[in-house]
Amino acid sequence: MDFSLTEEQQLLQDSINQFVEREYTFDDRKKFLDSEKGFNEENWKTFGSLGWLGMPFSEEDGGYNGGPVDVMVIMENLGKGLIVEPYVPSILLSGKILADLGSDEQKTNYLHPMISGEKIITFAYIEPQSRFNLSDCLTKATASDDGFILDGYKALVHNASASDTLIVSARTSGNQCDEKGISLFLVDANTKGVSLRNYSTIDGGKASELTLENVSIPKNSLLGAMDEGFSTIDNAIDLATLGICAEAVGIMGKMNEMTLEYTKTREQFEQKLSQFQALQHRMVDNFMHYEQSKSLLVMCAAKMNDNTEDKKKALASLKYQIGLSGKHIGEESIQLHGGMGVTDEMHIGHYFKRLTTIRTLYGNSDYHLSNYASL
Amino acid sequence: MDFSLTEEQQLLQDSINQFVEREYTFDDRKKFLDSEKGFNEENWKTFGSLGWLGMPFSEEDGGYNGGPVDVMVIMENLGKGLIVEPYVPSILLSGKILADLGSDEQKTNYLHPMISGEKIITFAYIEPQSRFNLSDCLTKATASDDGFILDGYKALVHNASASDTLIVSARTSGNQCDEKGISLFLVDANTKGVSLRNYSTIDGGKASELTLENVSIPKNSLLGAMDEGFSTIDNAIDLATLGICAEAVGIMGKMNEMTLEYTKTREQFEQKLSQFQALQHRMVDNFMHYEQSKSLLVMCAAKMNDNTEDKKKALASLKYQIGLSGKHIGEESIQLHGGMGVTDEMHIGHYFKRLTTIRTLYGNSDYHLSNYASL
Amino acid sequence: MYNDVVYFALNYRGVLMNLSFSKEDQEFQQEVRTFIENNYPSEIKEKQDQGIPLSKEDTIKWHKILNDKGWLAVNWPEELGGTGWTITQKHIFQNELAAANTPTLMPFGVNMCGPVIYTFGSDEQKEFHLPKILNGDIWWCQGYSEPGSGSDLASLKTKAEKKGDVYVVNGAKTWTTLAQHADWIFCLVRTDGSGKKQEGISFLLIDMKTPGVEVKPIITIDGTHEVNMVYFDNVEVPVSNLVGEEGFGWSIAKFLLAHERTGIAGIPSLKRELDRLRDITTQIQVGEGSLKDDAMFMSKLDKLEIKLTAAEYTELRTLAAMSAGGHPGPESSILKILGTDLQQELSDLFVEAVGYYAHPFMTEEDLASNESRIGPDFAAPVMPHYLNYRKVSIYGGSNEIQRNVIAKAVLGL
Amino acid sequence: MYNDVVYFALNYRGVLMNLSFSKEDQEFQQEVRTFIENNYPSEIKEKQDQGIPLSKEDTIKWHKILNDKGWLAVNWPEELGGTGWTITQKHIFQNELAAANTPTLMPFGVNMCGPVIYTFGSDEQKEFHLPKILNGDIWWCQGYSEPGSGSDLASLKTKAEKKGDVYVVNGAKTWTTLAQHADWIFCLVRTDGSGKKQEGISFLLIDMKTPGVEVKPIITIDGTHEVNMVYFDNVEVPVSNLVGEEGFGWSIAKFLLAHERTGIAGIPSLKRELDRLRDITTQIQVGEGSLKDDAMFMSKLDKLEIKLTAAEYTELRTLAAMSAGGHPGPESSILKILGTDLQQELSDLFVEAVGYYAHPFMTEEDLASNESRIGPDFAAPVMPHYLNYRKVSIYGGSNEIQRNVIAKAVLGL
Repeated sequence: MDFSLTEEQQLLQDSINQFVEREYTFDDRKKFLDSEKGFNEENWKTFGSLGWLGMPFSEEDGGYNGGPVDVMVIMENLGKGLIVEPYVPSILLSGKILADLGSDEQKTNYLHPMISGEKIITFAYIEPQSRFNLSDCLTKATASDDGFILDGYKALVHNASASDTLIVSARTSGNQCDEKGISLFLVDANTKGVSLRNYSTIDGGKASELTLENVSIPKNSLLGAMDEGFSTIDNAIDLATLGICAEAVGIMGKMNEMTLEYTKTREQFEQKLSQFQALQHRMVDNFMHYEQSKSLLVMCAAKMNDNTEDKKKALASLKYQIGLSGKHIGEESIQLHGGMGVTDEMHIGHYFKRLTTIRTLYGNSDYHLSNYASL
Repeated sequence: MDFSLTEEQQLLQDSINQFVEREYTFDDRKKFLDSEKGFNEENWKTFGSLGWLGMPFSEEDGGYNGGPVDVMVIMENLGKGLIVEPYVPSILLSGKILADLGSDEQKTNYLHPMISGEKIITFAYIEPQSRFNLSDCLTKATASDDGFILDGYKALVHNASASDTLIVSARTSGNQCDEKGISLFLVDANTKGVSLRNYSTIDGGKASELTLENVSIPKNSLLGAMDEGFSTIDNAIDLATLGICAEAVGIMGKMNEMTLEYTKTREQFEQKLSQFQALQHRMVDNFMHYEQSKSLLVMCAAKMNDNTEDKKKALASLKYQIGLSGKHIGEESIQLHGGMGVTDEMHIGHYFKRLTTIRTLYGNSDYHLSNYASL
Repeated sequence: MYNDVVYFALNYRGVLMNLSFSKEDQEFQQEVRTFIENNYPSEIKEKQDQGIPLSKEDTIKWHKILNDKGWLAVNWPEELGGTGWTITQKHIFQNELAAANTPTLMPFGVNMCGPVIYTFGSDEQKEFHLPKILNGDIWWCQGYSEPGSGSDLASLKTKAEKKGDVYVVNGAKTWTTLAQHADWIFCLVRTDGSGKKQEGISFLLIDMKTPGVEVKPIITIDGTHEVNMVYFDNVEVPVSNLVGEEGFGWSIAKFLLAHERTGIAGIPSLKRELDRLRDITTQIQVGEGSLKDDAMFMSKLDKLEIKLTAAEYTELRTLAAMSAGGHPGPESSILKILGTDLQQELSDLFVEAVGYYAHPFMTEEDLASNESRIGPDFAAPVMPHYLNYRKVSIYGGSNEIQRNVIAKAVLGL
Repeated sequence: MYNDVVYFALNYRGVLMNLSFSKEDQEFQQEVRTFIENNYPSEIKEKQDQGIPLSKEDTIKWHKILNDKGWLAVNWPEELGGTGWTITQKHIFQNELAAANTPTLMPFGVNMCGPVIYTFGSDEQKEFHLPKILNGDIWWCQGYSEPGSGSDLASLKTKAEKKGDVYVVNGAKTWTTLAQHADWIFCLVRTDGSGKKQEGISFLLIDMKTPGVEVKPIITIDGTHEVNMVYFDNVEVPVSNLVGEEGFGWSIAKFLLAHERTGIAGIPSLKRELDRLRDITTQIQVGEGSLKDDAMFMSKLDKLEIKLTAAEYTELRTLAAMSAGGHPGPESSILKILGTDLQQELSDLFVEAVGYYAHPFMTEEDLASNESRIGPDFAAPVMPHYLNYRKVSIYGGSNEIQRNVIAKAVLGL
């Protein structure tokens, strides 16, 4: 058993922290959010040049051979800065799918420019009725003479408006909830019949509802084998789940830190808030929630390459805990900030909103507890 | 809507409180527990002469026409004194069954002497496999020439060793868990083939495992109609549930009171425990648990004569809450007493143990939450 | 000793004997229903049912409808426009309004400033203000909290110096709900800086149009402008706008806080919203079935419903005690805690229910617009509500303060 | 700043990279298993598996078996009889012992008094005591708490007055676990009543056979005699039994409390017991099926298991930090809280699982007797265990005290 970061991981962590401190003040962030794309393209290119975008990919794919621990290091530290750049949808989801299934040509055209920061690609798979079930897919792909015709509707496609290309899951055979029969396609965002309804999300991100109406795409849009997309989707969501859990741990640590600072400053009844024992004990509980989450994160990162059952069990434990601790730390931090906690001006509320969306993303606590029970 | 006790109920409450204060010190109670029967027969006769035993029965049956509110008043106040006399098994269970189903002759022979305090009758219905399911009954009654033959096993028969007579539920038709096919019989405790294994229970009570081996009983032992015992059992358990919930509310109020007193006395770090804010807030939570329980108790007592669904829903709410608050107040009271809380010498632990058994009796919180969901 | 305190406070001389409505009560219930059916404007109802924020005009319209009927100032003395209803009638009335999802009226005039004025005010104040409050001609807001004094209300610093026949007011108030729409503000101000901090506080009525009053919005995490900073820069307020004596403000504040705590639980609305959530669970598809088949989720809903029932009967017991001659004392703090806990937990269950469709950021303008919403209609207001409702455990005396109050005044700690 | 503290304390310079056991570790695991298989006396195993209380002789027998193998004082320095194992080996060893349900050894000698003596003791004390501790010749008990000083340990009053070459000890200790079986007691005593209360405390070793020492049982709510009062009436203790300097007792106490906190979590046993409960759910009939079909119950078990996993990895992270040169600091308080919470919650789930068969009152004698038990064998020890385990959140520094420690020393409050 070894609990230490490699020297490289330590450097990676330091460089992200430096970036967050120097380039990502709250005012900067607000500007990025208010821009059309909802994030800063310069940052994204910086991420590419620093190697963060290529981290999870093999050297053959143009990456840096990073493992789950590296993904954890990146996401936990991006989380502390409440970074809105699309690392999860583009790198952890679409990137992972491209690396798994892409042909040489597809990798050259899509994965490589994504890793260098030139191309943003998002993954459209949620549907209004699917909730957290990855095999629930009604969007249809029908074979045509020279390719496929896509028809359907996808919900909450993150950063779609800033994406050059979308990866879309569609049913090519089977029934609504069958795992078998789902295929994955590369769809240029400008294709006729692709329409987006864009909106902001509560955590400062951008997302879109995607309508696909008689969208004609060429044969070489297919990623991997027909009907066999499910396990790749499942694996990509697993990696993204690890990623957002690490992000949540970064956020929770930061929220605890901000709450401690606030209570050490704010006075009521001629005492610092931090001197009230009832509040002290609640901050200890927040601290314990953080430590439990961190412990399961560390375990899960180490088990991502284990057998499927161990990995799935670790992920279910982790995401369940993040949902639980995210609610606890999130709500308590706001409460301990008092009235100031609910103002848009204070940072704490923005961390809270991101943490709150993470509770739902890729399945809430109940969903993962059920997963755990079924393993 | 009327929230007040009648003058009679007020007097009833006062008289029980006086009895508890004067006749039921902790030393007295210990003596009663250590006696063979496990309670004090003089007390029981006093209860009879004061009219407490006859309270829930109609005047025709020799009772005082009391309703659920009177049962509540009696049990809540007996609870404060941690009274071990068998009010629930004998009066609320067996008495209720006899009043519902007994023939004139049976009432004369059993109910009347029970009400006057001369006879103790207990009800044997739990079986090792039945858990909280009242229709799960394997004990069999077979018709014989001059009556019935009973064979089977009953668990946790409260105060059986002190009972002259047992009411026994037995299957006369149908399958293990059918509601239809359960009949009720009066069985003299001295009948051949009736054997008891007696033991103490954790809350200071007495109970027995009852084995029925080829027990021959006369025709007139049958209570009510053949195969139709279930709804009577169900109603009796409902009344007893209200009773033990009221008892629990009495206990919880008393535990909160004792905990407040203790923390106002005990000093640590040159301060009374009661001055530590973290402990204060926890005692407030205990107080709120008590108030919520009391509110549901009051509601339930008022709804006991409503239609079945309303009554069942009220009971399920109440018993769920008692399980929840019983655990909370019970465990917190011990914790707030520190080391002293776990000593046999302090009263608090004895209240805790009774409260802990009530959490299970007639179904725990999960069971009643499921009931609630099914209504 | 504890026994005495608690029994005095909460046993209410007795036990609920009869929860059924009398024939008269049933007739009254029917009367209220019929009135709402005939008088609740359909355009307001539609907005309410779709979670579209109401305008000030909408709210005032409903206010006037109730006032015209004489059903506005339910708790006021009959001679001043109150209803003289029994607690059962009040209970029925509140439940019917909530079940019909009628607008929540601003409490600042009718429920807060009104009772202060008729209890402590001068004849002049009564004559001028009470009719205007009833008629909705003056909208009130509340000037209590200050940037430096949150839970520690008595530490407030806004100063009112008497100069001739005016007080000159300087300072700032915060968290002032809907100050941007208000005509008048009732304020706690410091008229004396010496002595115990509670003793130098006075209660002052201030016209928001007075020169030197400035309102600045505070945007909250749900993106709305509901609360404000209110600044006072040499604002001259006639001495006749003082309520009660100088230095009597803290007693009025305590009187008001206790009043506020009972209503704040919001039990009738909670019942409506919980029923609505049950209904929504049947509309949310999950696999072959709906969210209603998810035992884990439904079990949380059931637990909440039981907790709500317990809170409802705790409120009824409190009201019964009040009607028996008491007035809401420290034990009403328990209702504030229970009610706001329930409101927050329920708002979280709504978020959980709608899943990903809680994520689109719906501003007040989005909700009010004619454009179709992202996702199902019921999903859109859910997250703003969850975020906005973080406030309920903070305002009106934070739940920590309520626990302190119970510890001290009820448990004698 | 908080960042620094927390990261110093809990990030442990890094992140778990590899949880798989090396080949050497796997061989070690096999070695431990084989050893247990071959050396765990079957009569003790049987008692353990049936929840029959062990006698002192049983415990000492297993103690000696481990010591003969050199596996008793796992954490001691190698030259004094320790094992020199890596944290992975220690982890494996503790898990294998727990999985095999071997007896819990008393911590007072090997884990507590031993480390104090080899860290702070004189050569004479080391020579005399360490071999006897290892060999199980002397059973120790702990004299810390007093009737007036529970959580506030430093307020202790038992006085030791130096008179020539003895200390004359007067006072009383309470909650002394198994004092009735102990040969010696290590005590915190007051040698100086002036100055700060922590400063006048000394650490004294006392032979229980010394005239004036009297042990009186305290019966706990589970009906057992596990703890005692120990009275000292003019007990003469040789000055050579003082550990360290006079007034150094408080430092030793803190050293010990931190040590105690890590072991107290009892993670390996929790894992075994949770597995056992899962197994029991299949044996408890409910209707046509078993308790295993009760989703509500099983869900509580799953939640507890996840919490246990989180505690396990928190402990591993702490141990890794220790092996990297630290020693257990205030952050080990978190393990005490998590571990005891889990122990109590699990004991409650056992009670819930067995339903009515938790109600018979099983004394130690009942459990040890040959008579058949009331209800299923696994049900009998469940309630005594639940009741007895109320203590774990109280002893070893109550969980409230642990929260104070974390607040102060880790969060800087």
